[in-house]
Amino acid sequence: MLDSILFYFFGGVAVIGAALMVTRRNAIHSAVFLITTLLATAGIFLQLGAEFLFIAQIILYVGGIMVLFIFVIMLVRLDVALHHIRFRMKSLVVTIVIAVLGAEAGAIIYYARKLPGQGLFIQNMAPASNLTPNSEKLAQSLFTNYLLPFEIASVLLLVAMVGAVVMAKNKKRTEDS
Amino acid sequence: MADESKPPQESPKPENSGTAPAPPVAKTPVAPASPPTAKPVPPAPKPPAPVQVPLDNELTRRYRAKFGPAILDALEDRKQPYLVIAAAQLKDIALYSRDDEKFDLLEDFTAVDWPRREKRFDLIAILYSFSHNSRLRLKVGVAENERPASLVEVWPAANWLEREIFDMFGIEFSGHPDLKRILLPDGWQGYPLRKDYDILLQDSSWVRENLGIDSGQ
Amino acid sequence: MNPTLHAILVFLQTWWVELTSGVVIVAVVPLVAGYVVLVERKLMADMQARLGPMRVGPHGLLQPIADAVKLLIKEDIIPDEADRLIFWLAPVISMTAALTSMGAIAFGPSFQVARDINIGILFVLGVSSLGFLGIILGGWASNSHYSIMGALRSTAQLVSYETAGGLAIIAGLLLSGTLSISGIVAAQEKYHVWFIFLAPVAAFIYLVASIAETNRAPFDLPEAESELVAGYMTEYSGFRWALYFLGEYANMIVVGSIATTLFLGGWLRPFPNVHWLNWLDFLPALIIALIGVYSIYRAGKQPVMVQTGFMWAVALACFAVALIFAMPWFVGTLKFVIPGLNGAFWFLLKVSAYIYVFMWLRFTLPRYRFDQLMHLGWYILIPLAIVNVFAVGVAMLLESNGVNRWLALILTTLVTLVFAILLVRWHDRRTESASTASLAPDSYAG
Amino acid sequence: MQDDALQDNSTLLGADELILNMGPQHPSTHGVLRVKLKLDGERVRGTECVIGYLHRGVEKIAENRTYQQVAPYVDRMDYVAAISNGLGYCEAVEKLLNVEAPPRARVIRTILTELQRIASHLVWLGTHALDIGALTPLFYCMREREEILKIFEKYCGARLTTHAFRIGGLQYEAYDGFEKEVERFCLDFERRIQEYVDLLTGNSIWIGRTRNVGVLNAADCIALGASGPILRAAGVKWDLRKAQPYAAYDQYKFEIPVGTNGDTYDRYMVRIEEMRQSRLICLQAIEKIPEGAIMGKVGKVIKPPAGEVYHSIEAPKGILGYYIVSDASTQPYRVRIRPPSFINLQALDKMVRGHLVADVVAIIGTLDIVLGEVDR
Repeated sequence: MLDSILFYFFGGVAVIGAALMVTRRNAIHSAVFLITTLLATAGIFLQLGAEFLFIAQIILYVGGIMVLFIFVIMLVRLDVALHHIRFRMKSLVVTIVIAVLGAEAGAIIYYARKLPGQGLFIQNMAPASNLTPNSEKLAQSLFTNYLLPFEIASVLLLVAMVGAVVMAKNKKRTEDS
Repeated sequence: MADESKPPQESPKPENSGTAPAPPVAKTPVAPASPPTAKPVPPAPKPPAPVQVPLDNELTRRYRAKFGPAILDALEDRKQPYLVIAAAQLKDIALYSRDDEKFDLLEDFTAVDWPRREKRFDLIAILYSFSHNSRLRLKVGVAENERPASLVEVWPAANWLEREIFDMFGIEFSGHPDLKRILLPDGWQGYPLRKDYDILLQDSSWVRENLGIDSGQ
Repeated sequence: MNPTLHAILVFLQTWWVELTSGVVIVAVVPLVAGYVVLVERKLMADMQARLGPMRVGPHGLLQPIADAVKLLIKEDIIPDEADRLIFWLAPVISMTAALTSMGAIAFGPSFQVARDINIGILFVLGVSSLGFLGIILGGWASNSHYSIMGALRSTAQLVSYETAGGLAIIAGLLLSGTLSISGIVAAQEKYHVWFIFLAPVAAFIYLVASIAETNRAPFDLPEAESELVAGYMTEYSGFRWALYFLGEYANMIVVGSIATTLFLGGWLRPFPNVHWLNWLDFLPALIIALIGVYSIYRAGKQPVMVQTGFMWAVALACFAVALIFAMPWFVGTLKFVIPGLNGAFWFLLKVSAYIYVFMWLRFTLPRYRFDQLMHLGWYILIPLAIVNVFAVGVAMLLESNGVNRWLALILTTLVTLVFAILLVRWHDRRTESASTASLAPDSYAG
Repeated sequence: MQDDALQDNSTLLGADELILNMGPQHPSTHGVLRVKLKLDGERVRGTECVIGYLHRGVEKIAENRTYQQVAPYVDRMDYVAAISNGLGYCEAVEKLLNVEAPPRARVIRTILTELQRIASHLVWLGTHALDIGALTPLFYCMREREEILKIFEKYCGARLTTHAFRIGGLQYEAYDGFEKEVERFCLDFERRIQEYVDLLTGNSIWIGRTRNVGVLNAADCIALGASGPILRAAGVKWDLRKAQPYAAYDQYKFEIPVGTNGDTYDRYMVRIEEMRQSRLICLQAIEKIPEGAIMGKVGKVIKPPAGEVYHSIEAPKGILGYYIVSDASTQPYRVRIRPPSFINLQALDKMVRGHLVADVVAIIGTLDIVLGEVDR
């Protein structure tokens, strides 16, 4: 019962946060609501017993990426930048996207109803407390089954990092000269 | 004067520091000075003229040779030499003082207001030479609306000093990079160190507007 | 029975520990933080040849309460141009993060607030780092140049030093092999040694990084008083300001707890496995009793009656606490609380020592400049931390291949230290040449 | 200002310049100095000093007071070194009158002025260290300054704006035990200086914050008129106490400390060494204070013959000059004060360009300005 309450609470917060994030005009406000959404999602992870995922969500997304997001928003002065970018046809694009997403959501709910036991609201999921510590399991599968993708992803990130450094250095050099 | 090699300077104190009363030599220029001064009222018509003794030494001769008529006078007051020069030549003389006579430090640059004179203001530049350990004052008479040349290019130190002179006396320097009030607020009326600016007089409209009081006094 | 009531009762039955702990944290931590401030001021005063707060209560002992009251009743000012929502939200985020992260800290074998989740140390780290969101948002919302510069500085500082600190923690975690807090302490018990001796470089890096993460001097650039007035807190006053302050001091306790858990043996007493030192278990009771005796000694020297009385009260309180600590030794049925009480004592003692180092550094050192801070972080600490992680890994590999553990660790630590020295040398030369090179055109530019 | 900065640079990244208003209310502008900083990120691209918040018009007031009445006013300029101001003024008027203070008065003046120099440098050291983030030296410095102020208080009853000297000499005889107290302070002080030196000189953060920060070479110093420790730190071995001795400085042996780079660290070292030298001067002076009168031959009404005089002394902050014009009345016709802080502050712009915001604070500190003197 408590689980359900918490789930609906987190889910509701996540959805509301997401909606507010999209509708805010102020970029920082959007970021704050995105953080809310991410935190609520983390809460759902925790409830599912995925503690490592929960903390990864907090450290990486909320603690790391969002901090950088806000950092960039403050540096770039998005409010100034926004004056330069004219969104043409924005209402058309938005309508199409909303229509597609709505159709998708409707379809999911519809089929979930049709296939009992496999749909959205599975009542008989395993209680979280029965799961064994999953950070070890995560590590196991990452470093055995998924070693190649994992390494490819790391190399990709490394390349991105080196690229960023090189670009920053180049910019500085041109500035100096 | 006695010592030709060194330009005249403030006599180093040690010479006469041991004995309490000043030696008579020092007194002589002062003594005849007193009678003609005749106690003028504050805005003195002809104040300090007689106390100074004319100065003629190597240094002044060099200046005279170089600038001739621009050196209006060379005087000494209490063993401190000064040259009275023409405003038009101020910058040239300053450059010459800095480069050739090695008066490399502009110690101070200020003004004195003599409202009854034809050339109302005296600009006083106090120069110091590190190599000769001596001082020289340049005195320039400036009339009310005259615009003497700025010395900022000669001595960057003159920048704020000239701004202060402008602030306090209203003398504008031509060629100053950023001539505006420095100590007083930008919108201040009047120039406080002029003699006709009474100490009780103030820019009351500014005070009322910015401080919210009727009078600062 | 009413089902709703029943559900509530069941809920309370299952969660009462967590709920009480939560209440206790919210109620006690502010008080503790207040007294940490008082201790800091007193220590600072002592090091600076003065007395510190003396007016409120005997020897200023009630100063924190007076401060709290003052802050509470101060006018709450929100600048006109501020973003009200975020201005309101930011200090709350800062403090909530600090207090929440305390939830996973174990103050003793039986004093863990939340359940012993198996990623405990990550939880503490992750949640406490959220406090920076509060700083950044607060700086931005104030709409002041000083605030925003403080916020930008703090972000850059966090990103740099969290990396180094995280890598230092990884070295410790490699040794313990678990992320659970009690697991880490148990590992140190098993190793018969605190991890600070196994991974001294990691401990040092974490010390530096944790000072930077808590914005303490000499890394207090986000709130550098002489440059940025108060940095991100410039526009804050009254209770909102107090929340930031609370968050900062709670964070100090948090990082102190992490360091204690990971490197200083958590709640273990010194030499937990050496049996002839078992008398150390009496030490907590003894020390507290001695403080009581000292209070009685001082009571006679107080100038005012009230102060004498207060000193007596302190002495009696000390005796009472000492009695609580000593009681289980005499009452057999209470024996089970001994490890918990002593553990809490040792843990708090170590945390206090760690915080004392923070304060000591603050009173002694000048402040880094921003570029120097970044250089220290990126050019020295992070490379060193990476090398150190490798070194510890290699040491563990060697150990599992039969090399003596100490030999392996000493060897790898030496390698790390040599690397550190080379790194510092290289960096010094680099900055030397850079500063002379960059300065020349600049100083003649004007 | 803010809006201008925004509109001028609507570029997206980095390039926008920020105008940061430092002061007039700011913890480290040492009073009501306002510096407008043009920033690129944290780097300073230009400055503009706005001063005058403390302007009291000393020069104008002086024209309406008798010569004696002006003396207390000059104490209020550099209020952390009031005695030095008083010395300069009294000696200038004495020069104008052509009288000399008696030897005993001159020696006591020297002792008090040197103590004042130590006190002034102590205030500078404490606040400068505080600006750079070292909290503790301030309290050590204040502890020693307190001893000096106690001596002043015993001597003339005032601690800060002392009005210790009179035109022509002194009003007060040195109190009983004056020499002993000065000696005790001086003997103790060497050990105290060592405490600051231990905290700062070898500290790598301190060195990092001060080395190569705010470099001003000798040529720039002279061009900008910067004097005092700033000039000496740039390597110019010049001190008015040696170049044109006044008071009793010609009787004592002391060194002129000089730096090499003219950076903030050198200025720190120069001032520390100056404190040591001042201490030596005091020790030499109290050994033999000549007996005799303390007041020269100056009448009750001071009416100098018409004329003008310029006299400058080496105040703790640099050249402190008085240019006095007399019209033979009891009030000076014009008193011009050459304030060292005012002219040294002019060098700020040159010193901070290209540095970071944090360095601005260090450089303002190292200039050792007192706003009472900048604004007069």
